[in-house]
Amino acid sequence: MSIISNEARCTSCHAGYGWKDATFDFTDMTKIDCLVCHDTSGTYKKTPTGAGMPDPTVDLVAVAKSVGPTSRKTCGDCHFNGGGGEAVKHSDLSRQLLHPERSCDVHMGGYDFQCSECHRTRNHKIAGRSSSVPVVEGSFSCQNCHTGKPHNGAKLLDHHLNKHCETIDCNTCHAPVYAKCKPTKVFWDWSKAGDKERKPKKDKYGMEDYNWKKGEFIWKESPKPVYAWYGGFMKRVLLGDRLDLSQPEINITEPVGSINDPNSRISPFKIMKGVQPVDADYKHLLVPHLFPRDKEDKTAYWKHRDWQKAFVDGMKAADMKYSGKYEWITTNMYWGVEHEVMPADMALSCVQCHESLKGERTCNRCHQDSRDVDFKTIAHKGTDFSYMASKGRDVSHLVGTTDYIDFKGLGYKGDPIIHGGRFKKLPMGYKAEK
Amino acid sequence: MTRTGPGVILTITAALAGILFSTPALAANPSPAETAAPEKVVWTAPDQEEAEKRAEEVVPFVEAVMDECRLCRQQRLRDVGLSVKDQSESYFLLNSPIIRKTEDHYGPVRFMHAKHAGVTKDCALCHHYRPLDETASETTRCSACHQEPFNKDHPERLGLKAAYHQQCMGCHQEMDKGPIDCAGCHRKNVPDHKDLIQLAANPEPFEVTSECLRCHKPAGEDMLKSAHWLWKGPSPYTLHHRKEVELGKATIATNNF
Amino acid sequence: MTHHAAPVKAKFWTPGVVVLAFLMAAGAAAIIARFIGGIGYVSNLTTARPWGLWIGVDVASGVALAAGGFTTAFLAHIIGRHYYEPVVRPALLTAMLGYTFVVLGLMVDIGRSWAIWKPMLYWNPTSVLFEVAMCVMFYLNVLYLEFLPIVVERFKGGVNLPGPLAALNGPIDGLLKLADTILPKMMWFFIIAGVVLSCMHQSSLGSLMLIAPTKLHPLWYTPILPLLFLTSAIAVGYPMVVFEATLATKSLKLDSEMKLLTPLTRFTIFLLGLYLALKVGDIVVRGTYVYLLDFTAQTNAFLIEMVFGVIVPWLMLLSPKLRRSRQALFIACTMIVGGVLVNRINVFVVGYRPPISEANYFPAIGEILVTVGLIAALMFVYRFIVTYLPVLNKPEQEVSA
Amino acid sequence: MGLNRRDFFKYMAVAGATVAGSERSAHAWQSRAPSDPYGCLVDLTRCIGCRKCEEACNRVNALPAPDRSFEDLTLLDKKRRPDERAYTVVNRYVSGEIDKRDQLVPTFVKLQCMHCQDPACVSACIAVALTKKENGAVHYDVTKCIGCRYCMVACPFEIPAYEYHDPITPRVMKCTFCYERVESEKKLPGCAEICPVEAITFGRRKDLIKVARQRIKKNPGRYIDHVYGEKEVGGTSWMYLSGVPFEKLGLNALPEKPMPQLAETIQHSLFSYLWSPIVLFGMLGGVMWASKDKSDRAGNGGRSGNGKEGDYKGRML
Repeated sequence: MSIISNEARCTSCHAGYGWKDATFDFTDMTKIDCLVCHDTSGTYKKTPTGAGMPDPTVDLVAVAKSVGPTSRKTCGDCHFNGGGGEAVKHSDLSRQLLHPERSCDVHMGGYDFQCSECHRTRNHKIAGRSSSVPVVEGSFSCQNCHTGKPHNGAKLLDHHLNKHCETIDCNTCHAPVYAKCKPTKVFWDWSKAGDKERKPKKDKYGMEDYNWKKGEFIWKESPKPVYAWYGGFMKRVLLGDRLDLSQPEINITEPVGSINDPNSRISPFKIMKGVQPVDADYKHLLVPHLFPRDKEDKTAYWKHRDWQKAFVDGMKAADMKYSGKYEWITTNMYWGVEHEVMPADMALSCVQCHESLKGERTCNRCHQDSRDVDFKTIAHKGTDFSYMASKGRDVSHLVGTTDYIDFKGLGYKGDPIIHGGRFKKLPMGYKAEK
Repeated sequence: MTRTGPGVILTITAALAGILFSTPALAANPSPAETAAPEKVVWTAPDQEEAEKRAEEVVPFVEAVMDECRLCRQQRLRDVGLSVKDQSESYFLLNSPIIRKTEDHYGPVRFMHAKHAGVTKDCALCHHYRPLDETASETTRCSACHQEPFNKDHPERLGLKAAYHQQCMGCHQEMDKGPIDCAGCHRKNVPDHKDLIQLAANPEPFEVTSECLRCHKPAGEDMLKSAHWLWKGPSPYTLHHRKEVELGKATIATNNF
Repeated sequence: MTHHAAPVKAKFWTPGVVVLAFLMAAGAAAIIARFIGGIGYVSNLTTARPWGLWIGVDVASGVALAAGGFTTAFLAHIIGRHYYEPVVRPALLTAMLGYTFVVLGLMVDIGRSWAIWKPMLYWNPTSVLFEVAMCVMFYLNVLYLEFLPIVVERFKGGVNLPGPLAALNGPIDGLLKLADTILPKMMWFFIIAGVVLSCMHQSSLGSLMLIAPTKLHPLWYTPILPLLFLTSAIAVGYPMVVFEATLATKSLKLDSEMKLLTPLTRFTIFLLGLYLALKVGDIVVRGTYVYLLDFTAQTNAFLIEMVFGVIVPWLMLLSPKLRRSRQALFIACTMIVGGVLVNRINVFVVGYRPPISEANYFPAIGEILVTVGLIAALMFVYRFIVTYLPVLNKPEQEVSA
Repeated sequence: MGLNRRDFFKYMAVAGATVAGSERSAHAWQSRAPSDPYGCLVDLTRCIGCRKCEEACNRVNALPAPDRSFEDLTLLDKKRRPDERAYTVVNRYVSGEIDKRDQLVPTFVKLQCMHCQDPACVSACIAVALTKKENGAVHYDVTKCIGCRYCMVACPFEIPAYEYHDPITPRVMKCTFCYERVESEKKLPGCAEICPVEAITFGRRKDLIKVARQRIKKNPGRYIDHVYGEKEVGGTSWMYLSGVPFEKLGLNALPEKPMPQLAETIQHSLFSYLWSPIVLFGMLGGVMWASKDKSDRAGNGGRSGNGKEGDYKGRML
């Protein structure tokens, strides 16, 4: 929704002290919270509802004396918990990453990467793009370290894999499922909120499906991402944007890309589906006032459970028009799957996407004299879903898949191995031409 | 050309991300992780451990090297049939005690040896000299020749730290690729603040910040302009809003949760 | 010839003295500020310009303009021109006060005033400044000893301290009597020593800048800089006497003493001429005349120094008529005094231009206040001493032969 | 009347002594430079302008924290000088040369005390607070300093700075060549140790000159054929190699003659064994004696009063 009118709750993750309302002084350096990022003692924490103020039990002197570089812990304290809980919104960021398994995230796992080793920081401006928020203070991607041709063997397979890199994002193969270790919310229906009587039910992961403050949820663990063309740009719905309510679903964030755009690559996304309020007349998204400002608060939804009052107050705080009529719409957000990179040997194999390769025994279809190459091993070695399932991952339905990527849905005529790639026909295509 | 065997494939695949095989130990705990014991480190990368061990080693100093030109060197390597395929280690942690003895301001560098070899395709680019000793291996570690700086007997031999920096930065600059700033390769170590912090007991949070700012005022100034502080900033990758500098959660960005 | 020095019988707190007191107060305030906030607080001195007004005026010029003391002592006592004795006491007083205030100025200028004694312990014989300091220190003592008989003359047998201090009357009087018996026997030594010490440090003040060949403008940087300093100091001795005597006699309404001053300045024709010849010879031999028409601030300062400080007054002195005119003589001597003053400022401040930093320097108000305050204090003390001690010649109705 | 003849001769004698003295002992002047000092060779073609040397210098010398962080590289473009809070500074110069990516090629110049072989400051110091040590360092001993700042006047490199804002105990501040670290702790100077690219080579000065010559010879296109500091002001312990003419880098051309030579020569020839003051004293004594005789013979001139008093006055004033 929006932090406007709910500052005190939302800003408990702000790197500052006391952003209670719109009067916060953003030029006052003494309000910066240095400790939240630079604590190394692990004892620092903020009060969740305290507008960023530290928990009164924290020994600030001890924490100040312990300051050091940022870590997965300090970054994670906020970024693992966005949206009100662990892995709720960032599907691929959860406390699992404090001490991750190899299969969970190969960088942060045995190699012990800290966040800032990739998210290079200069002058407190942290590199990295997000598909969820528009702000970008510097780009960083796999290519920065691994280059655009990351498969650096001199073998033919590397050549093929490097060719793929022109069309496919690294994580398409290297993170075939997301939220591997911790279920993430994929659906959130605000319209159902308010029923204090309704008893939450636990799903198969043990997650609750209902909260009277927030509504109804669906959780998923190790789901397969949605694949979309992505050229680096996002389309976003911003507060005040007029929406086309005739659409059944509206994308609030959506990657921009196309099969015809050479810069676009097939990239994995989590889709966060929500049901949220919209102004029936003005057709823009509504800002509810949820979190009570104080004891006297008369409008907060989480106190009075009255949407109408919450919208009137929230929209006033946001300085936007509200007609007085609201309705609920279904919205989607695309969240890029950027982390939880699996080890190389667990990337998708050739046949998991290219079914036509399943029966091949050699490379003869394209290459001469390749009898000594065990094509089958090459083409089949990859993500072992049955093994993952045996370890408790919810992926048993993915075992044996050979159509992991829906080529037709992405604009191909079919498997590009047969029908040709984006800009070049492949030699073994039925309309073969070099 | 295509005589790839299964073993080779495995090696390559391993090299892809610089990882050797080990039994995949998948996360076994899909339930809420609040109960997971955080201290338990389940998996460590074997090549990381090896790299750490290698980083600690100090190899015997090579007194004399064969002084030959780049071309001669390349020719020699070609003659003995060495190429980037023959590398034995794909990943190094540059964290030599030779350097650490005098320098603890930066953390170790993760050096992707295989990656660099793959990109340059020329061992002689970095392994510019070989030991004069014929029995020594053709290529050797940087730290075999480059150890302490300002060696009296070898006044022109760079110390290890300078050798790394000149080699890495020089090449990165020349190739216009790769980082040439400090933080591009290693994280900065933060000195122990135990004796630096001067705070009375039970300070207000603002007082803590003022104490930080006593020395880090520029950092505070930087922070005031950062997205983590303003929750808004430039949006160069948002379609139709690329020129805007005010977008963010604090303004009109929205979401559905 | 007769001469009787006597305390001046005049009102002390004249308006001029009050003005002096005000200037002293301002200077004192600046000095207090310097000892609270540091030299940087009151001055414009920097890394590139470590020496400024204080060294240029308070010290270098102060020393040069106190040359009247040793030049008159030389004239009257060493070569026995007793005719000129009436100017010796005031010149001695000027020198004594001049050097005292040089040291006071130094105390303000050096950063660790309390450590000023350290060079006596840690000798650096290669240091020109060390030699200057030693000479100045000894010479200052010589000056005090030379002046002591005046005090003796005034108070011997009449020490009369007020109140409880009266107990000291006897011992002090005894000391004065002792001094009266011992000093005359040794005075010849101090007189010669004073001249020797003066020659040494007057020249060495010029050597100070020889260590900075890249910084001092070539118009001034010459190996004979010490000789130039010495000759100019000697040349300015008598004009300084004229200058000071004219001011004193005029303001205290005493006899003009032109009978002494006019012949005195005849020596100056030669001495200043010698300086002029050396100076001109120097720029000719070293070829530095090429800079003369650069019209930069530095070369202009050189031209002013030479034309108005040396050449014009020298030409004026050549005329016996002008020498006999009290006004013209005063003007010429003032120009010579000013010329030497400008020369010292030029060598230490204007001509000093560090080539790397290219830093400009102009004295800060605080520095000016200190300098003005010290000069005012010098005049004030002079005025005080001539009021109570027999320094100036007693006004006589009949003109002495 | 005219001038007394002896008077004239006296001046001539002094003048003559000065001139003759300086002529004669121009050869006699002896350098007191240490025979085998340490030095540093700064290779400006290697320097990357990271300011780590400034940071290390600040740390090992416990200097006050800078106003702006050492990571702020924008400061490089100000032409800074070492000051009382920084013994060394790095400046960036651009000659206008452009590299293949259309970037101006910078040259970074580290400035610090050059530790001259025959330092002007040491010669000038009034109280031996500054000394040239055998290991090459020009060492400052604050306990002897009186704060006259003659060293600052004398320094041809305009290096020594001064704590102008300390009212009572100001110090002259300049690079120490990490004297204690090098001499007692057998460590490297802080800047040389930290330099990530060995733009600073530490070693024996004579070895460094060889190294420098070798670098120039091996790579004549990279370097100007000049080792700045090898001969300047009689040689300095810190020396520079550059690819850009030194005058363009704020490293001015300086005479090869040691700075103190002229002043010391004059001082020594005039004052060694205090011969000239003694001679002058003797001459003046003679003149005085002669003139006293004369005035005695003249019967006390026109003076009144008895002989004793006249004598007294004559001698006195």
